[in-house]
Amino acid sequence: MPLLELVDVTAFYGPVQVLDGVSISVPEGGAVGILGANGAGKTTTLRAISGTVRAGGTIRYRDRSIRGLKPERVASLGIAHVPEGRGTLGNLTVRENLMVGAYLRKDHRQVATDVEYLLDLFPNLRERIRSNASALSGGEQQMLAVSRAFMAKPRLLILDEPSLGLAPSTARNVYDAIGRLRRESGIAMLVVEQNANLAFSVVDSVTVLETGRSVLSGTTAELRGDDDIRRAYLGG
Amino acid sequence: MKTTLSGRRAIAVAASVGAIALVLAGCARGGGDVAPTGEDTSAAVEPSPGITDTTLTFGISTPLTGATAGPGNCTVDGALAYFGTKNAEGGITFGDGKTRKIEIKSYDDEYNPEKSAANFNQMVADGVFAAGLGLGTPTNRAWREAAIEADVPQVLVMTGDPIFSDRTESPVQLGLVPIYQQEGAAFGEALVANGQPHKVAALYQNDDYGKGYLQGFKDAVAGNPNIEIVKELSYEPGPASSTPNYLEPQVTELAGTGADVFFQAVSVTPRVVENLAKAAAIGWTPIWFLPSNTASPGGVLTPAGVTETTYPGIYAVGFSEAAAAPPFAESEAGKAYFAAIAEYAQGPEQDGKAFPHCVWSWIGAQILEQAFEKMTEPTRDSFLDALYSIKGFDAQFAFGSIDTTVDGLPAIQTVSLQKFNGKGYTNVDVVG
Amino acid sequence: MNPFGTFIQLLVDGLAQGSIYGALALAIVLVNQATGLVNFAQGGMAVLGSYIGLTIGNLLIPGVGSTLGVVLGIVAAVIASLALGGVVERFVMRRFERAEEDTKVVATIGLLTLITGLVGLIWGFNPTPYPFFFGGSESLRIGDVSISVWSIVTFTTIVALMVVLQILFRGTKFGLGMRAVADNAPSAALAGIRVGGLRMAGWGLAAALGTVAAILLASKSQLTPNNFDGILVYALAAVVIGGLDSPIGAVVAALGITILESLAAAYIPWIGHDLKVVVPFVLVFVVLIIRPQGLFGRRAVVRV
Amino acid sequence: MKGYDAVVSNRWVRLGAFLVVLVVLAVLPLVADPFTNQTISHIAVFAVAILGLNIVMGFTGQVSLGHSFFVGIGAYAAIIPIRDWWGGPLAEGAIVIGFVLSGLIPGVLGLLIALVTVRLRGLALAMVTIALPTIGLPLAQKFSDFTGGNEGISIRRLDYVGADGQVHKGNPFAAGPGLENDQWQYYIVIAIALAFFALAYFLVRGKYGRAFAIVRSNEAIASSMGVSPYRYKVLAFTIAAVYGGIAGFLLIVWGQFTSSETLAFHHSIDLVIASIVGGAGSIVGAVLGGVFYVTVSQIMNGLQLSIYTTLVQGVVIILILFLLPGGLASLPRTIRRLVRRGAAGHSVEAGHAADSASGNTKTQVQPSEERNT
Repeated sequence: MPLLELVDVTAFYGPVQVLDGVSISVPEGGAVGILGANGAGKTTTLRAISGTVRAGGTIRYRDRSIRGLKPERVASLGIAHVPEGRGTLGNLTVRENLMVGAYLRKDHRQVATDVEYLLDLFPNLRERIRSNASALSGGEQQMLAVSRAFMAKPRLLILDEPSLGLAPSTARNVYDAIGRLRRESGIAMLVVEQNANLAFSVVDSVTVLETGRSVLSGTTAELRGDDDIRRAYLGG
Repeated sequence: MKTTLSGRRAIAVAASVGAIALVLAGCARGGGDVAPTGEDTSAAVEPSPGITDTTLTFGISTPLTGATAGPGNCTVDGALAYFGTKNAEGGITFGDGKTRKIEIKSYDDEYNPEKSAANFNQMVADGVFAAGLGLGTPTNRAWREAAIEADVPQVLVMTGDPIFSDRTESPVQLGLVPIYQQEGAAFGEALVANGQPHKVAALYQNDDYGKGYLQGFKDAVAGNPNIEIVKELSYEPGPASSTPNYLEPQVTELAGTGADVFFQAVSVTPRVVENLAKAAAIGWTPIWFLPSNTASPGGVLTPAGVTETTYPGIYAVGFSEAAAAPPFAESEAGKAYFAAIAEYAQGPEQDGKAFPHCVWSWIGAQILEQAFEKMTEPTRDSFLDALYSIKGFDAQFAFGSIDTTVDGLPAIQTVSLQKFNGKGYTNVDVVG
Repeated sequence: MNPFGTFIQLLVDGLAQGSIYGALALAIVLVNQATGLVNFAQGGMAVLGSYIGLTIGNLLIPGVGSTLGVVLGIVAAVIASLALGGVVERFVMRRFERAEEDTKVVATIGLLTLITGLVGLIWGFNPTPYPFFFGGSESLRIGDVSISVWSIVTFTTIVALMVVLQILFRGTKFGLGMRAVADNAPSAALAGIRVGGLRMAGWGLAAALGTVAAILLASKSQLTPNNFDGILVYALAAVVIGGLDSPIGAVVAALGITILESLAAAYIPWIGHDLKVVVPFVLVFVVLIIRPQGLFGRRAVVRV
Repeated sequence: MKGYDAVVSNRWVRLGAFLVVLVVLAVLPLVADPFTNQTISHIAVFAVAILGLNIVMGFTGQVSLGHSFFVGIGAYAAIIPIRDWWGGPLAEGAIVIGFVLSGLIPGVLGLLIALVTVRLRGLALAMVTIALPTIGLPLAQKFSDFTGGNEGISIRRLDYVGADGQVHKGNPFAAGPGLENDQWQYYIVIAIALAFFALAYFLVRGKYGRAFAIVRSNEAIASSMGVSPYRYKVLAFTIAAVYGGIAGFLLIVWGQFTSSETLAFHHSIDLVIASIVGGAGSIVGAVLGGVFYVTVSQIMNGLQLSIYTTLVQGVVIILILFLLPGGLASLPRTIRRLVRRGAAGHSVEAGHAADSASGNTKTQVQPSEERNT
């Protein structure tokens, strides 16, 4: 029984169909990457899961349908979505952003522990704890976004291109931290990424989207061997 | 119709439309009102618009919505109540022997002169016989000259602006309420009459209303060494047009002068309530002067928590009885008035006493009735002649008798100085 | 009264009247924090709320006596306003969530027009005394200066409400959620915050706050449908000067412009009382040009 | 449907229709009763004012709540020279001076205000514009010797020396040969209004219109395309002020009266409401807004229900925002879209049903989520 299962998911923006049969499965504790060109429907897939875009088809999470639920309801079920462009709250401080992440939690003591854990993981954030999020650098904002999502203590973390707009070394740092988070917490992850090399450092399996349709999926090991994939996404 | 018209044809169509319209134009305008030129002159005079053998239509353009809607609705409701009663009794017998019912048409101008000008156009189109009773200086001014051009009577308007009672300037107009200067002067004269020295502080609305009051007062006390005006402060309407938010700083500042007389020409009821409470609270207890439209015992003095002893004297210049004073409600006429208001007032929630304008409108309606009874022909000229020749008419609730024969004065011209007695007002001659 | 006494009296009076502007400014800040827009109908809603309180109070007073009747009237007005604010947000403003700034502004102007029309029709235009514990005339004297009971109660109430709001915003989960929603609603929703509910709550609280101010004002100067027309304009000026996201800023600015206005009128002859209204609005110009986020605002850019 | 579209979009048909409208407008006052003429002139006065508002609000998206300030200033600029000079040696020249000043003074004021304020966004600009009438009204009252204060200035019966050497009273806008006052005023108002509508039409169709639209939809993109948002917003604000001022002149032609009341803030609100009801993003919308502004009061008066006017206006504006976000001007487009949707019959996928309800008065800017999928 997978944690999250998408079968033949469809979605429209106005009359334009952007998803046309996406099927993905994320096992409990597993990590799945979504690869694809611009406009392939990667972001929309994530939005369909978190309820920010209405979709057709089947979206099941822990054996119940979550299609059509409101975003806040989806979040309360344990799915944390780091949206494209990070979605940090610019006028709130770093600490306040983290507390927003923990909005639904009642275990206050554990929340404080988790904050400390994240600040250890991202020492930059500790330095800027009182700053407004809008004052952070791009990399710091991404770290904050990931941390905020983690603060929700999710079962499934959805990440939308964490490397977007970051310098390669920063992107690498972010992915290292994401990898460590996964190892230490065992959270399941669904990661959209353009840079497959980065994605492969975290995920166990990958689905490739083309024009709103799942065209290929397999484990990282399988796909690393696939010439087409290598040519298209892994730079040769 | 998939094919497109050629350009030439489009223009041709347009041109022919134009031609047809022009032909129509030739016969339409001016064709309707062909004067009966060849007729023999002994035939009955052509009635003016708005009057038939059974009805007469009277228009009122006044603020019915917006910040001045309270008194504005009153200007309609008083007349509706009066004529409603008269119509129910069968109508009014005119000077030409015919009995007519009076139909009141009201037009909302929101205290906006541009709307009142448009309302006048509409009233002409609706064929009102005469118009008036409406409240406001700029709104009545906006169509004063149009009324002169169109020869439509604009009568018994509720503004103390003297221009409406100047027969040369305003040949088809007449004011209803005393001009502001008269009221101010009445207080000034009574103050001089007591022979004591007085220091006067003044607060006035910086428009024709406040300045008129103050001017009248100044003229009356001019040259009298006993009376010294120690400070004058004014105020402008607040951001919401005619309603300033509060005037307490002015009261405080004037209190600092130690004046023993406070001449206050403020037309906004809640502000007068606040000021009366404020002066007492800061220990300034001068003799007060209040203008007639914000002196209601029930509407202003009681809410301000003022009693007979709070101040050495609260004086108002009145020209009509106050509906909020107990004797009014106990009198036969007062009961009839309240019953008629309850029966015929159209606007929202009307008690007939929160604003004096309801009573004023009732008085105006009586004056109109006098004119109707005197007019011998169903024409505006005859109506104006009749209206300008009322003398010695004692209208209900008005002080003194109505005299419309004097150029320069409005229909109601008797103003009396009154002193607050804890419940209502008593007429007095001298301040102090 | 000596000149110094007059000066102090002007200050004291300014604080009381400024509190009323400040309360409405607070309500505007609250709505802005909850939904990121400026509610031009805030004053109209306040007047509507206090009319409801008046009606209920007057109905109850014959049965339960005036003290209890007044209290119940106020409670009823506050509850009704909470509901009114929530309903307006849910069924009117929600539709314009994704609309542009000017559409939102116009929607609230439409609301104002609608409410003003409704209040005039239902309750009429007669200034109506509000049943309350005291009027505008009871006062204490301290030396030359008289402080009315009304001033003390109004000022204290508004300052207390300001402190409560500031704590609510900066120190509670509810406030954190509200600020997150105002900042970035989609993102807040992804964190599990119930955006719609918080917005309704924000509108409801703001409406209740405005109603408290309207009742206080009505207890002094009676209730009329247009009571808050002029006050709204001052409250907006205060919000701009103080900063759209700062409860303290809004109240301080409201008190400041009121006092500044009276002092300018009294002591600068060429301004006088005729032109004192110009003072706060020239200040609006100056502040916007020098510090667009307002004196106490935290944002880099003022947004509606 | 196609045939209809083809006919409507044909140049010659459009020209023909325009000519018919022109001819009707030209002939109508000769046929119609005075009240109709006065009403049409009144509508035209406010259509020009609303058009100015549409240029600043509808076309560049800046909220202006102080438009009555420019109308009021324009009215003063028009009426004061006529009051002071019309009966003297300047004669009709006073009217020309009044006309020029009514555009010039508000325009210069608008430009100065815009230069310092259009950088501000959203509420900030709205607040500055609220300040204009709030400051302007007391100033006009303060200098009542010049402005007539709240009693106002009327020029319907000005003194002039006639051919007989006697002093007469005359209406400066009634000097037409063989025409009644209402007709003469109608022609002046309509001619000027048409000229300014034509000006606006060519303005928004040309490069300025495109620039306005780009600035409105995304300032960053505008900058990157070399279109300075600042310059175009200043321009739009200034043009709006000029249109407001010209409407002030037309108000004088129509009514020969103004007072400090014309400046009042709540008249700005009336104009904004009329603009939205007509359709803020459209030139035709300005005419419809003028029709709304003038005829709602008239109809309510006619029905003797004017105490409900405020309520009706409130209901109308909320309904328009809900059902017809583009204002009355968008009614044909909306109907056509509904018809087409019905004809196509394809089921509308959930997700964008909400879009049409989201109350967007503008040309639909693509929601951000459509960009990167």
